[in-house]
Amino acid sequence: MIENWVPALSSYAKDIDLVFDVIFWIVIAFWFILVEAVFLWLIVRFKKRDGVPAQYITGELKSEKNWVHYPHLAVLACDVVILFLAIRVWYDVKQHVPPTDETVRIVAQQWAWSFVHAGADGRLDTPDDIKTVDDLHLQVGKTYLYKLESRDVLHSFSIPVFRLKQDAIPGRVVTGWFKPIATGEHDIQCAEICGIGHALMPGRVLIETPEEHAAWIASKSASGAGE
Amino acid sequence: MVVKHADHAHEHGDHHAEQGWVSKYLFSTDHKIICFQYMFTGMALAIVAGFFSYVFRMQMAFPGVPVPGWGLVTPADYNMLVTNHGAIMIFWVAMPVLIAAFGNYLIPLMIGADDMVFPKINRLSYQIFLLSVVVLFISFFVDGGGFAGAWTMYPPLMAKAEYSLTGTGSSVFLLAIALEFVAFLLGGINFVTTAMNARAPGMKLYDIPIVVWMIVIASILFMASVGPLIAGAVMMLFDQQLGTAFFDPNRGGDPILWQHLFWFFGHPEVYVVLLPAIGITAEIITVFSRKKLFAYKTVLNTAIGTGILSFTVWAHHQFIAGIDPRMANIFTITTLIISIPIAEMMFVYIATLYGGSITLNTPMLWALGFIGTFLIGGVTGIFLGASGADIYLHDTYFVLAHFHYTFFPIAIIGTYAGLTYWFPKMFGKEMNDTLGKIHFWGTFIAFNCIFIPLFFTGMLGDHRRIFDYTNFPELTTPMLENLRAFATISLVVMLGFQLVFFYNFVTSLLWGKKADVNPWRANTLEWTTASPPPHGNWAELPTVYRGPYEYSVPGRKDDFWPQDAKS
Amino acid sequence: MADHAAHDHAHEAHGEHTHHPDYVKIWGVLLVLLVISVAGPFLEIQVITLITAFGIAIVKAYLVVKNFMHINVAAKLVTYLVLTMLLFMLLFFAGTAPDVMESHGSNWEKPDWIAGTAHPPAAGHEESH
Amino acid sequence: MSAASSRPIATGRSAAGMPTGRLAVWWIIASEIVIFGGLLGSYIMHRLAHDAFAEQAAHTNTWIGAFNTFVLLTSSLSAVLAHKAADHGDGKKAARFLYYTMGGGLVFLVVKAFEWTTEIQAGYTLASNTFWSFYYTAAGIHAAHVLAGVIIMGFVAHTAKRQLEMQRVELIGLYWHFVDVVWIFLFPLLYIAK
Repeated sequence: MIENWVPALSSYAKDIDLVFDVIFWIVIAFWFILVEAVFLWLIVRFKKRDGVPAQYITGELKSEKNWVHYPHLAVLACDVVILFLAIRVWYDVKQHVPPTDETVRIVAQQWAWSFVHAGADGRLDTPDDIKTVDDLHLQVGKTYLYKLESRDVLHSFSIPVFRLKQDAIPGRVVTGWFKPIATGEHDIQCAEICGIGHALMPGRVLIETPEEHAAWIASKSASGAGE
Repeated sequence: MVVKHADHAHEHGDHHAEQGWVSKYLFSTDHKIICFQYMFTGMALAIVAGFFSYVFRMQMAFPGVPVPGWGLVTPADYNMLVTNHGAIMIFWVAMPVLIAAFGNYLIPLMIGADDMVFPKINRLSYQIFLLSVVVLFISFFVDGGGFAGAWTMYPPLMAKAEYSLTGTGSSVFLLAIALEFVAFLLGGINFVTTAMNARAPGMKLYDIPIVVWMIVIASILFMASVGPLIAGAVMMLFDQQLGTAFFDPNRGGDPILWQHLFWFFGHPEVYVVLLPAIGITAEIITVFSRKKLFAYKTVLNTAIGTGILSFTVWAHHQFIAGIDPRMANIFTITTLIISIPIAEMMFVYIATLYGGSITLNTPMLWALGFIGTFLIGGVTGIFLGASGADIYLHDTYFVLAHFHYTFFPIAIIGTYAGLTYWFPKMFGKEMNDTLGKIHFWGTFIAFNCIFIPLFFTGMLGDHRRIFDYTNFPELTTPMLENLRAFATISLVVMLGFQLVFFYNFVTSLLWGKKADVNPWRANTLEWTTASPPPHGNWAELPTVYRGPYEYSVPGRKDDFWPQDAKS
Repeated sequence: MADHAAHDHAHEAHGEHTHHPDYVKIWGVLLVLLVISVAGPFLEIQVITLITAFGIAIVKAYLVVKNFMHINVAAKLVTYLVLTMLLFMLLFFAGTAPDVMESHGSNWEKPDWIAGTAHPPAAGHEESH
Repeated sequence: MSAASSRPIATGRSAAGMPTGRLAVWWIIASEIVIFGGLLGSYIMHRLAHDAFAEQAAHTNTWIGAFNTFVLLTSSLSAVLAHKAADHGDGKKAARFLYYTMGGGLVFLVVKAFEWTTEIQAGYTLASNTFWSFYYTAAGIHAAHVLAGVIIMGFVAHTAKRQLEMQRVELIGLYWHFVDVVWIFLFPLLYIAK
């Protein structure tokens, strides 16, 4: 459902949308509508009428308790389905890192993102690393490992089109991965309040074709921006 | 209006010695007066926090345009407003009104006692609470301005003045929170011991009205969960003012520790305010559907179960905050498990309506409105509790809409339900039902119009606590801007409808019809004494013969059967 | 009337006749345990230090809670209450320790900690290693 | 004001089978358990994780800690003897034992002040590092409880001497024992585990 408004541009974005959709259909489209319908029907059906007294139902009998007991078991069954799916996706996105092609370091600070790209040799911490501020250059189809750091307070690295979000914590290096699957230019947000400039740290992620990406690396190396 | 009330107390014969106005209303140990103190303080702060929400919503809808009544909203203003809106609404509105005010009023009256067991501690509790309000207001005006780091107070932003730029404000704010906790610890101990020990003769455990149970369970949850945060608040204060490094990662501390200390309290806190509102709803739907509460023991067990489970789910607020992802799986499971008792409770309430004879007056509308909207809050919680979906939804407006769909029914709808239901007992006057219904429908529809759009802005990527989205090209589409503006206009409409309530409240208080002892024909003990009850509550304390929900018992002439009636 | 009831109650409460054991003897036992817990570390065996320190602390706490605070004559509820609170603290510890106590998580690490630079020594402390 | 000074009937009831005061004190203790539990839990996490803590802990003075444990245990003894005296209706004796307990509490605080002074002079202050932060915070919160106990005990002893409100002797004793138990755990945590 989310992809109708926010494009799904990472390999796992569709999975996260799937979790959302499944929960939507089970919980909203089925349960919520059903319960509200029963609820409203009861209000209309048992509205006060002259000469019709209320019934005396304790709800302590087993047959009466089953009214809530069976729906309750159904809720439990739905919970299991949702749990299974949610944990599976969580495992794929956060716990399990597939083989990656390149590493990018992301450093958050008040109030900017800096990115260290691997550069021409494809490896970090070499002289040809390319540092940028607020612009993250990625090549479509490559799997990236990110190392997320913070210099001062908590920030949260969020790329809505990737369905990716991870807090940056001072004193820790958080790793994770993403794989862009289509080209384009999109927003990077900071999703954890980080002081008065919280709204002023937008970044851009530029997903490029291999040719464009190579050209960008070449232009940076030529201008000597790689330190 | 207070004078009017005093006249009434005298009419109904105050057995105790005459008291001056000051000792009667400012330094009273009477639980009913302390209830009013808590309630009016809470309402006054609700106006403050409501005004804050008006200011920052106007900024969201019309960024950069000066807001009438405030002026231009700077980023610092904006952060301060959202922070204090949240903190005030939870700590200084929901808790004092739902737990302290209703707890104070209802516990002694519903269990047939003449007062709280420790009236002086009760008074002290309110005085400390009032002090915390004063300290909170001081925090707005100190050098650097009020604290602006979100109500969760995450370090290092909270801990270091160089990051937050509100060094003094942060510490004063923390002090206010700490004082508030002390007030509620004292109050909570009073509630629990009163309900446990001071019950009327004959009142067995299962004869206690559900709302009393709920307030007691809520107090216990509060007492059991707030400890680590009190310790954390001391550590935080030392970090701010004395140079320690409990939460400073550069010197051996850990900022995540605070998040655990905070949410270990913060999650049970949700249930601390939820349970009293659920209890109020139980009282009202049974009375106005003339039905016995469906499966009393099940309601009680689910409440206790929810309470215990609520201690096992706290880290679902931190899924992407850097906790170990393996732990997130455990917390996902516990979080979805907690949906089971809550769902059961909702089913029980809906089942109670079956076979009833439902009168749709103002209190009943509020109570039914509570069930209808709280369901939305409940079901949207599943999206956030499921760790896979939370990766995207965390810290977006989806979260915000979700918890407003829980807190608004709890704190606002629940309070209005309770207030309109017990108004005749509290003040001895009847409220205008037509104005009450206008107020209900206006508030109810406008509320939904505020937060349904915010679910969508959240799904579309609006993240929280951003004072101006113009820096994010994808968040400046006409659709998003229209949704935000619509929500803001709905908020203004909703705030406007509260004037109807204030008008109704004041006119009913002054010129309302005099209320009977038992206008709703209810069973519970508070309806057996005068309206309003005198000091000491009853001339002779009642004895209890049956449970609180014996409505429409077959073979009886009346469709209600008061708890203290011998036959 | 209120005073009268309170008075009645006072009699009732004192009429319970809490059993008073020989407090001085218990105090003696506590002191012996204290001496052992202080002496334990002198053996310089870590396991024994841990046992004498924390095992004995638990025993001492138990003796005080049982004999001085009379938890066994207070209603069962109180015992459950105290145990529940302790259980909640265990829960808190179990939920928090994986983040705070570890230098590596499954997707993060704390570089300062691993490099050993997280704890600057105290001012008066001479480096001994 | 007569209404305010006389006690409500509610206070005298005991539907739970326990005097209201004792029940309330146990609830206070329960909420204190989680305050100290949260703090000590956090401390234990750091202590187990960092070897640096052991080096720092070596600079605490076990003998002073042990002496203070002795003082608190002994003051607990006199508190419980006061309870026994109160149960037998001897308010004067109960008050005397309470004064002994207060004396113990004051000795504890004086020793603590002396200990801290030496440590601060040696350069180990609250902000030195995390171990000392925890050390001063935990012991400081505990000392605040001791101080509060001593003050409240003064009032209780004052009324007990006149044979009034004798049930309070037991209640303040309960609180005092709890403070003692907290110290029983603080002592090995801060002083012995090196």
